[in-house]
Amino acid sequence: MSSTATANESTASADGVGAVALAPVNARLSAEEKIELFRQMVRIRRFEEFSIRAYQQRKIGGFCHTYIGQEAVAVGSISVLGADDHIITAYRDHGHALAVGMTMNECMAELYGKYTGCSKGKGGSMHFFAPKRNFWGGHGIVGGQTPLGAGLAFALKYLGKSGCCLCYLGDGAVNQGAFHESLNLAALWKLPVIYIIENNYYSMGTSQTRSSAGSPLAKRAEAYDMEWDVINGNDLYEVREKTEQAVRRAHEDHAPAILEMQTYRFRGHSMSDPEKYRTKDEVEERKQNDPIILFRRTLEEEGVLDEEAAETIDQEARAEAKASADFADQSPEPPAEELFTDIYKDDAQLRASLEAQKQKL
Amino acid sequence: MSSTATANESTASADGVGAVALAPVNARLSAEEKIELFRQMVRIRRFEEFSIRAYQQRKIGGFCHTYIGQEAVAVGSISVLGADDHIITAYRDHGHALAVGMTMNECMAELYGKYTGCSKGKGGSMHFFAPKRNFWGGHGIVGGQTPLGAGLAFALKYLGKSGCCLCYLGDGAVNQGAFHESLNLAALWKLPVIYIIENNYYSMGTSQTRSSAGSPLAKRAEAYDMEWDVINGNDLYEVREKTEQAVRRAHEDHAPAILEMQTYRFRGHSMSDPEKYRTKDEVEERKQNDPIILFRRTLEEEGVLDEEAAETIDQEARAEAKASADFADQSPEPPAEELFTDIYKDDAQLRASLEAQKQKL
Amino acid sequence: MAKITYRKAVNQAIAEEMQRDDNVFLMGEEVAEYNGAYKVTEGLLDRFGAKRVIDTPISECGFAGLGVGAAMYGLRPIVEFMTWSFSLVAIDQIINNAANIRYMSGGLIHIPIVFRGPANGGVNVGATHSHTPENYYANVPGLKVVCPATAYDAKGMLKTAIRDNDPVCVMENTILYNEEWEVPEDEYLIPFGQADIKRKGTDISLIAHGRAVLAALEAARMLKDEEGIEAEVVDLRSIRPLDIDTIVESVRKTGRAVLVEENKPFCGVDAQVSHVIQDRAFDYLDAPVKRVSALDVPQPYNDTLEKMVLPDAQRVYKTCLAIL
Amino acid sequence: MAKITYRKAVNQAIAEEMQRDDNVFLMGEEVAEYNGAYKVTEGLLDRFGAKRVIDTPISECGFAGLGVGAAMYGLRPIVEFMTWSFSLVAIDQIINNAANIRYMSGGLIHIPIVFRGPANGGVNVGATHSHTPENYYANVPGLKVVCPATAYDAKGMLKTAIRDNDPVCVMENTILYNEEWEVPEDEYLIPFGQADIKRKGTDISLIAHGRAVLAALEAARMLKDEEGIEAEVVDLRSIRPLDIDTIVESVRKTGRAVLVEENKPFCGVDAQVSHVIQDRAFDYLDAPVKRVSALDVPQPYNDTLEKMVLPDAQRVYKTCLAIL
Ligand SMILES: Cc1ncc(C[n+]2csc(CCOP(=O)(O)OP(=O)(O)O)c2C)c(N)n1
Ligand SMILES: Cc1ncc(C[n+]2csc(CCOP(=O)(O)OP(=O)(O)O)c2C)c(N)n1
Ligand SMILES: [Mg+2]
Ligand SMILES: [Mg+2]
Repeated sequence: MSSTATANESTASADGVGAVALAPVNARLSAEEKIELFRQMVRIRRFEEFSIRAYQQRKIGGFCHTYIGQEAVAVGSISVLGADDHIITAYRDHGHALAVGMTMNECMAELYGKYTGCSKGKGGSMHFFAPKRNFWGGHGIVGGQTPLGAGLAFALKYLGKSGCCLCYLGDGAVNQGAFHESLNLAALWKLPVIYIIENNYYSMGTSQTRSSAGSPLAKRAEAYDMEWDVINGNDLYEVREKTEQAVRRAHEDHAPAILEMQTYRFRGHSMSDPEKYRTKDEVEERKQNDPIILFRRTLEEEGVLDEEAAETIDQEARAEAKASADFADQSPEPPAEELFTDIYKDDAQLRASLEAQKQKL
Repeated sequence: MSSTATANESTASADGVGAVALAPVNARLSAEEKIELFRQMVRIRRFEEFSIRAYQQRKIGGFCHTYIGQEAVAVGSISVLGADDHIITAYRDHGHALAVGMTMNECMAELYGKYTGCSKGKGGSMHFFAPKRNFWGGHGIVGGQTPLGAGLAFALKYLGKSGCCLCYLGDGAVNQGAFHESLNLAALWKLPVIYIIENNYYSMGTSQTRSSAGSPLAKRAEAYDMEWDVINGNDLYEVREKTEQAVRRAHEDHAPAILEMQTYRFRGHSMSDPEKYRTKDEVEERKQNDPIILFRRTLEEEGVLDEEAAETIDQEARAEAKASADFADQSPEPPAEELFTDIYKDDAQLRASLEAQKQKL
Repeated sequence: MAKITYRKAVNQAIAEEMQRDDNVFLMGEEVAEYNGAYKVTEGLLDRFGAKRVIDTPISECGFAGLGVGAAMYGLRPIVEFMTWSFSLVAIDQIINNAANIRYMSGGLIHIPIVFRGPANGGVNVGATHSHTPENYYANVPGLKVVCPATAYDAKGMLKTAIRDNDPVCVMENTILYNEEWEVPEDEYLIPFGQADIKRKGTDISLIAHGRAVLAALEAARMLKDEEGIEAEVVDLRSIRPLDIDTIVESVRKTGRAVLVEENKPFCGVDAQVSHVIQDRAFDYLDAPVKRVSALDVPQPYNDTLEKMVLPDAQRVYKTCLAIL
Repeated sequence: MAKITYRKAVNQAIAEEMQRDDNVFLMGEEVAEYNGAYKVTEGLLDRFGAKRVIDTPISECGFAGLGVGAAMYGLRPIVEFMTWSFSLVAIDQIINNAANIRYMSGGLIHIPIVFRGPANGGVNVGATHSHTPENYYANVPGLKVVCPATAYDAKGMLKTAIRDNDPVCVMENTILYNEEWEVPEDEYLIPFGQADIKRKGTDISLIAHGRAVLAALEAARMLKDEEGIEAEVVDLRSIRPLDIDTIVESVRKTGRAVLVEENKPFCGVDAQVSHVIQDRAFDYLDAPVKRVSALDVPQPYNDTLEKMVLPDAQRVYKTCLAIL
C-alpha cells in the first residue's frame, strides 16, 4: 500500500504550535509571510460576509456558496505553490480565487454580474477564472472539474514543465464517476495532479456517512496505487506541510495524490439553506476549530502577531470587502452585445448568425 | 479492511483436485450434476465455434464477441444460483445466456438476426435477454450494465426477496465511472449485488496493465468497505465455491462484493481482430489452462467421466450447435412491421406516427 | 376550485401515486431529509418513510441506472434530477438503457420509470445550470417527454407518467414552482399527446411549451389589447408524443404560427414543430412560421442579459406583428 | 488526382497536422498499438511515438475531460471516440466544459480541441452502437460540428478542425472509411460553414449531410435517368456553422427541397434546415419541404430491417416524385 497516512492519524497537535509548525516549509516563513497568510484568510472571511449581505440585499442572485470555515485549505495549499503550479476547483470558488491573488473587486463584481467582474458578469459565483494567475475555475457541475485537473497536469508534463495541478473537490463529489476515471488516468499515466478533497462533512444536506461508503474518503486512492493522506484542514501549518510534500512528489516524480482536508462549512450550503440537517450545537462545536482563530492563536503564541495587529488586519479586510461591494454596485452592467461575444474564438462564419440575433433584440 | 482474500492468493491447487473440490457446494454435487456442468461448458464452446463459422460465412454480421476460454466463469457462478437470483452482463453474453438455460436455437437465431431469435433479431449478439430465466442482458455500452445490476438488487431487497444479482463486467470496464458510482451505491445501501470482473487480461488490444492502475482489480472494492476476492476463473470448482460464499452473504446480509475471476479469452476481441497485441506463445501457454480441459481432467480423476462419455458430450454439443445454425439459417427474417413494435409498451398516442412511417416504406 | 402552487401539484401527484401503489418510490439528491432542493418533495419522507423516499449520493449516472434496473424488475421509480442540467452525466443510462432495452429485447422487458426535475434558465445560475434538454430526450424513440406549464397540467401529467409503463421524462420549472393555478380536488389524469388550447383565437397561432406558454399568453393579451388581434395559444404540454393534429388544425385555421420555447433554437423542439406545420399546413400558411426561442448563446449569469436570452411577451408580440 | 480512401484521408489529416504542430496529440481507445479500431490511425504511433499517440482506458468522460483541461492550457488534443455512440458517457464534459468555459470566463480561455470518430448506423450493431448525435452537439452554442461525406471533405475539414481554436466535433462514418475519392496531394483546408453543391440542378434541391449525401446523389441520378429531372445536391458538410445562404439560394432557384439525413428525425438536423428554408424561402416554395431521415425507431440489429431505417436512394427518389 502506498498511503502516507491512515484515517484519523492527524499530525496536528492539540496545543496549536505542534511539530508541523517546525516543518521546513513552515519554519522558513518570515513573520511577514505568516501575517500575510493570516491576512488572506481574514480577507476571504470578510469578503464572504459581504457577499452574504449583498445577497440578502438582492444585489447578488442565483447561487452563492460561501467558503467561511474552510479558509485554511485554500490559503494553506495555494501558498506552497510555485510559478508552474496550477489550481482548479468546483463552484465553491471564492476562497481559491482570492488565495491565488484575484482582487476582491473583480470577484465581487462578478457576483453582482457586473461588466467589471472577472468573467464580465457572464460566469457568476460558480464560474470564476483567472488563467493568468494559473486559476482555471470555478466549475458548476459536481466532479466535472476533476478530469480537467488531470488534463492540466497532462499538459504540464507534455510540455516538460515541472509544475503540478491542485484540483479541489467536495466530499460529495467523490461519488461522481468522472472523479474515478480521473484517478485511474492520473495514476496510470503518472500525472502531477493532486486532488484535494475538502471534506466539510456535508454535500448540501447530506452528511458524509449518508453519501459515501467507506472512509476516509482519501482511501479511494488506494485502489489505483496512488498516494493519499488525511489532513486537519483547519490547521494552516499542517495543510501547508502536507501539500508541500505532495507537490514535491508531483514535481519530482509526476506523482498524483489525494489529500483529504477535514474542515467544516460554518454557513449553509448556499443562501437558501434552512440547515435542518445539523444541530446548532454541532456548528458551535466546530466553530471552536475556526481556522482563523486557530492560526491567530498560533501566531500570537509565536509572538508574530498581537491583538492590535490582528484587529488592524481585520479592519482592513472589512474595508476592502466593503469597498469591493461599492465597486461592484457602481460598476456597469455588461452591454447587451456581450451576449454574443466569447462564444467562439474563431467565429468568422458564425458572426452572421449572431448578428442576426442581435438585430432582433 | 474487509477483503476476504488478497491478490494472487488463489486457493486453486496445482493438481486439479484440490481443497476447493471438497467445499460443500462442490462436494454435494452428484456425478450427473458434475457431468451437466461439464456439458454446459462444452456446449458454450461448440456454440461459439459455430457462431465463428457462421460469421465467416457472412451469415452473422456486426460484432460477435465469443466466450471461448471463459466458460468456467459463467457456468460455475450461475450454477450456484437459486430461483430468486438474477444475472446481467455486458456484450460478451453468449456464455451467460446458455448457462442460464437459453436454448442454442434462440441464441443462434438472434446472431443471425432472425425472427426466432431471443430478441426477434432486433437485439443481436450484444443484446440477449431472457427475463423469464432471470437474465437481464446483454449490454453494449461498456460499464453501462453496472448500475442496472445494482437496481435489480435494489428491487429484490425492496420487495423482500432473498435473492441477489450477479453483474458481470470486463477488466476494461472497471474504468468507467458508472461502475464506481454503482459500487458506492451498492455498499452504502447494502444491495445484494455481486460484481464479477471477468479478467481476461485484455480490453480489445489493451492489456490490463495498460488500462488500469493498481491491481488486483477487485481491490477497487476496498475504498467502499466492500468484500472482494480474486479467483482462478478457469477452475470451475473454485468459481462455484467463491461465488456461493458471496451469494450466501448477499442472501443473508444483503452484502455486495466484487469477485475478480482471472481467466483468458482464446480468440480475438471480436471477429476482425488481428491480435497483434499478444504473442501466439502467450495464447498457447494460456490454453494450458483451458477451463474445459481442466475440468474434464478433474472429473476423470474423480472417476466421474471417462473419455467415451466426454466424447459423446462433445459430439452432442457439436450436433446441437450445428442444428442451431441450421435452425437459424432456415428461420424467417423479422417482418418489416417489427421495426415499429416494442418501442413502447403503452403506445396508444404514438401509434399514429408509427403508422405514418410504415405507410411511407 | 382551490388554487395551489405548481410545487404543491407535483408533490400531490407523487404522494397520491405512492399511496396508490407500493412499488412507486422516489429517489434523488436531497429529496428526503432536506425535503427537496426546491422543497417539491416536502413531507414525503415523513409520510412514506426512508424505504420509499431515498436520498442519493451525487451519482446521477449511478442512481438513474439503478432506477432503470429496478424498473426492469417491476418497481416504478421516480428519479429526481435536482435539475435536468445534471442529467447530462446520466444521459447514457436514459438513452441506451431506459429507452433502448425494450426494443433490443424484442418486447420482453418494459421500463416503467419517471425521470423528473426542473429544466429552465432564468434564475442566474449560469451556463452549466440552465439547460433545457427536452429536445435531446424527445429525439429518442423509446422515451416520452412532457413539459407541463401549469399546476393543473403538472399534476395530471405526472400522475399519468407514474402509471405509464414506459420511461417518461417530466420537465418542470423552478420559476413556475411558486406560481398558483386552480387544481381540482378530485383525481384526474391527463393523457400524453394532447396539446391544450390555452386561449382560443382566429388570427394567429402561438404554439409553446413549458414556461414559454406564459409568455405566449401574455403576448396574446397584448395583441388583443393593443391591436385587437385574436391569437390562439396552443400549449404542447407533451413533446413526445406530439399532438400534431391540434397544432395543424390551429394553424390551418389561423394561417400564421409563432413558436415559443425556452429551448435553444438549433435543432430545438420548435424546429420540429415548424417542420411539421409547413409540411401539414403548407397551403394554409399566409406567412413563414416564426420562432421565438432562447437566444443561441450559452446562458449568461447576469440577470439583465439572461432575461434577454429567454423569450418574453415583448419578443413574441413583435414577432407576431412582423408576420401579421 | 490520386484516389484514396476516406480512412486514409483522415489519417493523412491527423499526420500532417501532428507534423506541423508539436502541440497536437491524439488520444483514444486503441488508437496507438492497435492502429485504431477501424484502422484509421494506422502507423501514427510508429511515426509520432507514444507521447503523442496515446491509448486510453475505456473512460470517455475522463479522457474527453482530460483533453479539455490540456486544451485550456494550450495543447491541441484530438480525442477519438471509437464511435460517437460512446460519447454519451462524456457529453457533460463536451457541453459544460468544452463548449461553455470560454463564455463563462468572459473570453479568457479558449479550448482548441477536436472530438472525432465515426457516427453511423448501417453496420448491424444494434441500438446502443448506432447513434448519430450531430443534432445534440450542433444544438450547443460554443461547439462546431462537421459531418464530411467524402475523403476530400474529410481531410480538408479535419485539418481545419485541428487548427481551429474552438472545440470541433468531427463525425465520420465507418461505412465511408472504405470508399475512395480523389484527393489532391497538395495541402488544402476547407473552411467551416460552407456547404458544397455536389451536383448542379434546377428542378429540386436535395440537401444532405454525411453518408446521406451519397443516397441523395444516387437519387439525383435516378431522377435524371428515369424522369429527366435535374436535382441539385447540396452537401451541408458543416452543421454548425450552417451555410444558410447556399441552402436558401438553392431552394429559391428550384422551389422544392427534400432533406436527407441519417439522423433520427425528431429535432434532427433537418428539422432545423426545414425551418430555415420555409423561413427564408417561403415565397419561393412550390411544395412543402420534405424530409427523408432515419426512421423514428431504435436501430434494429437485423440488417434487412436496419437498411429500411436508413434513408436510401429509393426513398429519396419516391419522396421527390411526390412533390414534383
Ligand atoms: C452533477 C451535479 N449534480 C448535482 C449538483 C447540485 N449540487 C451542487 S453542490 C452539491 C453538493 C456538493 O457537495 P460537496 O461536493 O460536498 O461540496 P460542498 O458544497 O460541500 O463544497 C450538489 C448536489 C451539481 N451541481 N452537479
Ligand atoms: C462506453 C464504451 N466505450 C467503448 C466501447 C467499445 N468497446 C467494446 S468492448 C471494449 C473492450 C472491453 O473490454 P473488457 O471490459 O475487458 O471486456 P472483454 O471484451 O474483455 O470481455 C470496448 C472498448 C463500448 N462498447 N462502450
Ligand atoms: Mg461538502
Ligand atoms: Mg477483458
